[in-house]
Amino acid sequence: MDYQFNFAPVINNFDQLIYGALITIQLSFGAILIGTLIAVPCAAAKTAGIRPLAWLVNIYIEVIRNTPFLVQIFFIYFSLPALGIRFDPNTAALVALSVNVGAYATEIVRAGIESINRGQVEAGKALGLKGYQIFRYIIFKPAIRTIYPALTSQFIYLMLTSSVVSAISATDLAAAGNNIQATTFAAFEVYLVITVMYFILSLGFSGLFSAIGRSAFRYPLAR
Amino acid sequence: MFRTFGPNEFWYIVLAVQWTLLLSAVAFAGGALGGIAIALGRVSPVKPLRYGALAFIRVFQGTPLLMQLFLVFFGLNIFGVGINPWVAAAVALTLHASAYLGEIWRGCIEAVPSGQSEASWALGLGYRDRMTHIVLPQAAKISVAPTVGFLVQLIKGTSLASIIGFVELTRAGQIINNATFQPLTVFSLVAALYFILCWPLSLWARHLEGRFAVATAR
Amino acid sequence: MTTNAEHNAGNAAVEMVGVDKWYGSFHALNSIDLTVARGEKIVVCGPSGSGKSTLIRCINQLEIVQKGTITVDGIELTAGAKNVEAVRRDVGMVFQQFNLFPHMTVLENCMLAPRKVRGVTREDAEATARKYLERVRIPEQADKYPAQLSGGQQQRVAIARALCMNPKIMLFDEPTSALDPEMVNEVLDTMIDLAREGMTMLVVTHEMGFARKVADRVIFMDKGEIVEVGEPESFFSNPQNERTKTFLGQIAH
Amino acid sequence: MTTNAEHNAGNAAVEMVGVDKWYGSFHALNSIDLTVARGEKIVVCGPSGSGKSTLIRCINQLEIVQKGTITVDGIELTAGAKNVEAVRRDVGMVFQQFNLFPHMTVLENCMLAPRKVRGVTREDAEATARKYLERVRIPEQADKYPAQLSGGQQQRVAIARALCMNPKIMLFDEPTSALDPEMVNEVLDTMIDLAREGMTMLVVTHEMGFARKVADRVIFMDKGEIVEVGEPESFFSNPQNERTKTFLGQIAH
Amino acid sequence: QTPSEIQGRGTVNIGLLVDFPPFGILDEAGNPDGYDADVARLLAEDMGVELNLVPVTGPNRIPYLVSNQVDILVASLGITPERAEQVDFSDPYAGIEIFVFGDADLEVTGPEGLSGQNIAVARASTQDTSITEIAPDDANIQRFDDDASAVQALLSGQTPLMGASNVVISQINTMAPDQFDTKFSLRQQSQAIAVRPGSDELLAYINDFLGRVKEDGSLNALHEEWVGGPLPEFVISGQ
Ligand SMILES: Nc1ncnc2c1ncn2[C@@H]1O[C@H](COP(=O)(O)OP(=O)(O)OP(=O)(O)O)[C@@H](O)[C@H]1O
Ligand SMILES: Nc1ncnc2c1ncn2[C@@H]1O[C@H](COP(=O)(O)OP(=O)(O)OP(=O)(O)O)[C@@H](O)[C@H]1O
Ligand SMILES: [Mg+2]
Ligand SMILES: [Mg+2]
Repeated sequence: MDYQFNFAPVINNFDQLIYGALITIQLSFGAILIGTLIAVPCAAAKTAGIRPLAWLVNIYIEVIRNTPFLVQIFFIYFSLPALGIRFDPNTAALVALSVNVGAYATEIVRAGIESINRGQVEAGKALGLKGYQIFRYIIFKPAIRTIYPALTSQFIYLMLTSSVVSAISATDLAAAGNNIQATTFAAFEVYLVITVMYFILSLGFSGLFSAIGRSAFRYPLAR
Repeated sequence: MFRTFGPNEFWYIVLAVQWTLLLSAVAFAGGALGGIAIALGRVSPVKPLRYGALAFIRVFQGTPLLMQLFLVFFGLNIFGVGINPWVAAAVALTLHASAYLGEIWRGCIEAVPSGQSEASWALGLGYRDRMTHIVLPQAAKISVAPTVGFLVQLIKGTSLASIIGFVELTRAGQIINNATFQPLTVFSLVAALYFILCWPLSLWARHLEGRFAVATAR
Repeated sequence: MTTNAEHNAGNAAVEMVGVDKWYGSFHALNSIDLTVARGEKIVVCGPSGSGKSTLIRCINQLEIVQKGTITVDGIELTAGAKNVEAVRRDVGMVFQQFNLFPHMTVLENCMLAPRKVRGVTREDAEATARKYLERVRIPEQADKYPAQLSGGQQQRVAIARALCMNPKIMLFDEPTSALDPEMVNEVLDTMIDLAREGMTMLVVTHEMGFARKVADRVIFMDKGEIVEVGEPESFFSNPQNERTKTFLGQIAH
Repeated sequence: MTTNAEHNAGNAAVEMVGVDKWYGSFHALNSIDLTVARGEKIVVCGPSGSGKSTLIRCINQLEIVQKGTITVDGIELTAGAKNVEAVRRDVGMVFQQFNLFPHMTVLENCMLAPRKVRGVTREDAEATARKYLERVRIPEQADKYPAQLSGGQQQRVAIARALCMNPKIMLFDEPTSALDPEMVNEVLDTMIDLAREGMTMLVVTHEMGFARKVADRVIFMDKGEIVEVGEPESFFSNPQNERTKTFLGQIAH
Repeated sequence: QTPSEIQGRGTVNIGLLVDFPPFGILDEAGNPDGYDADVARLLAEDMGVELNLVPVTGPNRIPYLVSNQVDILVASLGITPERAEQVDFSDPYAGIEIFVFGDADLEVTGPEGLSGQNIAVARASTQDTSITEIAPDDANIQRFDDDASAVQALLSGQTPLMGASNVVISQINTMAPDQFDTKFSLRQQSQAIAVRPGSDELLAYINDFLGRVKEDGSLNALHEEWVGGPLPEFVISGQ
């Protein structure tokens, strides 16, 4: 092994990496937010068994979950303009990530809703609450709590997946790394540092999510 | 040099499925070997093994597969193996699959009731016999559904090998797209091919899950 | 004490006429006729699977019947969704498994429905909730979560929660059978208090002591039918029906 | 019949001296002294959580004790891993939940340990297995899987499986309490047969009929201590300790 | 690395692009083809060895070379000082001129015209470096993994402008006539064959080879065939 490690290019361009990491964080949180906004009504529609809607939701979920994200993002960035739908790279990345995580989160949230004891719904009905009130006030929070760990690991997985968006010239952390690598040729060093940065991001995300979980779900569980 | 999208282009993309499948198969085979080692490490009575396996899982589940591919791709060079997308993709996907399968299978091993291990101890069976004859056969049964589910994730993961230049389904699509400039057709076809590969597996996994739920409910 | 014949539909709290209910091909309720007068207390007993829960769950439409009419407080239930909501507001229900909302404090459990269904202000809802928590003798638990309470306390919260909607009728489905023995009495006492205040009550229970003490009538069900109805005195001492006899023999041990 | 004083370590099957066991800060066994003679049958009873299971699980080191010494068949257990394996080979154990291996037939269940641990040939292992399946009176079930057997049959397979290792001592942890009532006796009969043949047995059970019939001594445990030891006659008719009296009162109903 | 070493082995491994028409493409059977491939064939023939063509990509072609995966790159590698630190360049064997190119109705005549515009380029290509040098701060340079993705971005309307070579431009013009036009020239770029640093003998051999094929017109014939014109003057004269 006569390889000379050279981290100077990485250190000299570290501001680019920081900028890229910030974009990665923005993309991830944006997608988490939008994805959740997609997932909750889709999951509700699926569990409520509203026929045509549940069908559409199923098609959405199956298509997204059975095709690679890379192909989805190519499709959105390169193919949709042919249909008159045009996003800039970072927006396209956000759209693709949101649509992607939305599909996975729908299935997770659905499982959460289904885990809620029927008695809870009946108690709500017996008190005269309407369907959406039962969902909003009775089912929602406990359902999210049961699936919170699964949901947050999906979110972290999403953040890691976002490294692919540099393929459509989005300017995330991986893109910053690709740019530095392409001009300095210190490929291994660059990717090593980026990988460590992603690892720190995933630790940060999981710390943040568990802190949010602790403060949002303070109520004790039955013994 | 520009071509129109014709039967040749169509078949070029369709035939690239074989490389996706081959890469998935290699990664799955490697991941199965690595995964069993990681899973056994995670439930091992030896502390350093437990922590080592845990660290492996944390690292490979905490960093992007794409970066793992790049690192292996450019890192092989440092160890004098040279850069080769085939080797890099196979190694990176194997490591990736080992981490995920290891974690899945650990769960399955732990799902075997502890009474089974106690009975083996009480009969005087050693670690090896207990694992090979009692615990693993039962864990294997539980693991089929989540393993098939992971296979879908792995097949999709092979698409990232296109970024380091490995010509599989996604890369074939890009190449044809670059020659024909018909992205809607090309990427619809690529997506459809992945869907055809993955969807039956997804359905099968869900079917197995359902059957297992029924079996354990009794 | 009143007998069945004396109740007329005009002032009836609940009236069921020719009610049939199937689950698929399983006949869960078989031409049920039942009239409950205002202020009347009814205890329903019978073997497991005989349709007791189904019977009282039909009254607030947690189960939908296929035949017959159910009228609650003058409102014909089977006539439309609007009526169902109106009736549910006026009928309180207490479940065997309490079904408290685990993510809300006791106070929030009690305030939710009055605020969202009746549109009561936060202050009024809280005042009502505290009043009823006082009534079921656990005012000091208001800020705890259900998981922090004993089974008996949880069931009393469930009663208070139902009372906060000022229901005209209370339904109880085996309210004490999920409780540890030492907690059964505290819940029964709360129910006896409620009975004394004149609430119309339908109670599925096998607590025969309670039945003797408060029931105006005891109903015995078997295989989806009302097999025997009587005042507690005669019902226990001198059951007419063979199945009732066997059943009372079993639970008397 | 023998009394505690008569047992000396030399021919003892099990000897526990000053054994203490903690789970974290919870004191599960509190300075236990117990000597079991060869061929002796001991019944252990006591309230839930009193440490009965822990006691017998210490004997084949399914639980590791923090203080005291345990000697089984002359082998000091606490002295090293080699000894633990030696002892486990000689101590058979039957669990409340059977713990048969669901993916093996009855015969395979019985043959596994002799082949893997003792290195017996397939033929010999099969012959032994069939012999013991005969002894527990289910030779015809040899090729079925556990899930195809009734609870009582499963438990008898568990006994046969343990016997196939030719153990010198058999431990039973509530062997009949997971069984439907009609199957309890078939298992107890098997155990009585075994007792008659002179096997050393420690049995956790609340089947007092069994205790009267076969026990040389009955041990009563509470809160991790051995509270009372006696021959069954005097133990049941004239318990000395207050806690024993209350307990016997409860289970006698 | 020396020519005799390669000749002793009997095979030469030459890296080339397959996604850079018309220099490097895949033919209908999926084998490497194009100007670079033909030059490589010519070279191998000249050396009297078997040719093993190794497809590489824009970002990884230099790592391929320096890690001994290939002996020689005939991979449309433009000569730049940064690259010259990594590899040794031969005399030019091809050349392109790169332009800012884009929507016909867009008025751009110089670097200031890039202000506020999106420009697609292949990451770390010569277009990338030259546009990055001259573009005003508020120009938005979108970097893709390869030239084809950048062309794709232009054609799909994702960017109104791109940095492109004359070769790519002539192809886009046949695809979509009159839709786009050339805005201004960025630089002339000579492409050279590359070897590992220190392979002086091999380099000398290649330069000698290039001199001969330029002289006898066979290189020019290939250029006519693939690119559709004679070798540019700056390539023939370039050293
Ligand atoms: N959702 C349902 N689908 C099918 N059958 C049902 C359903 N709910 C109840 N049943 C059946 O209807 C019958 C009556 O049920 P119900 O719950 O009213 O009995 P019960 O008298 O309350 O019994 P228990 O004392 O066990 O609560 C039972 O045989 C039950 O199996
Ligand atoms: N692994 C463990 N960790 C912590 N505490 C334990 C553990 N196993 C048992 N205990 C505690 O030790 C005490 C004795 O347990 P043990 O199982 O010996 O009781 P037991 O007499 O067999 O009761 P039962 O009749 O319910 O089987 C109990 O209070 C139990 O909670
Ligand atoms: Mg019921
Ligand atoms: Mg026990």
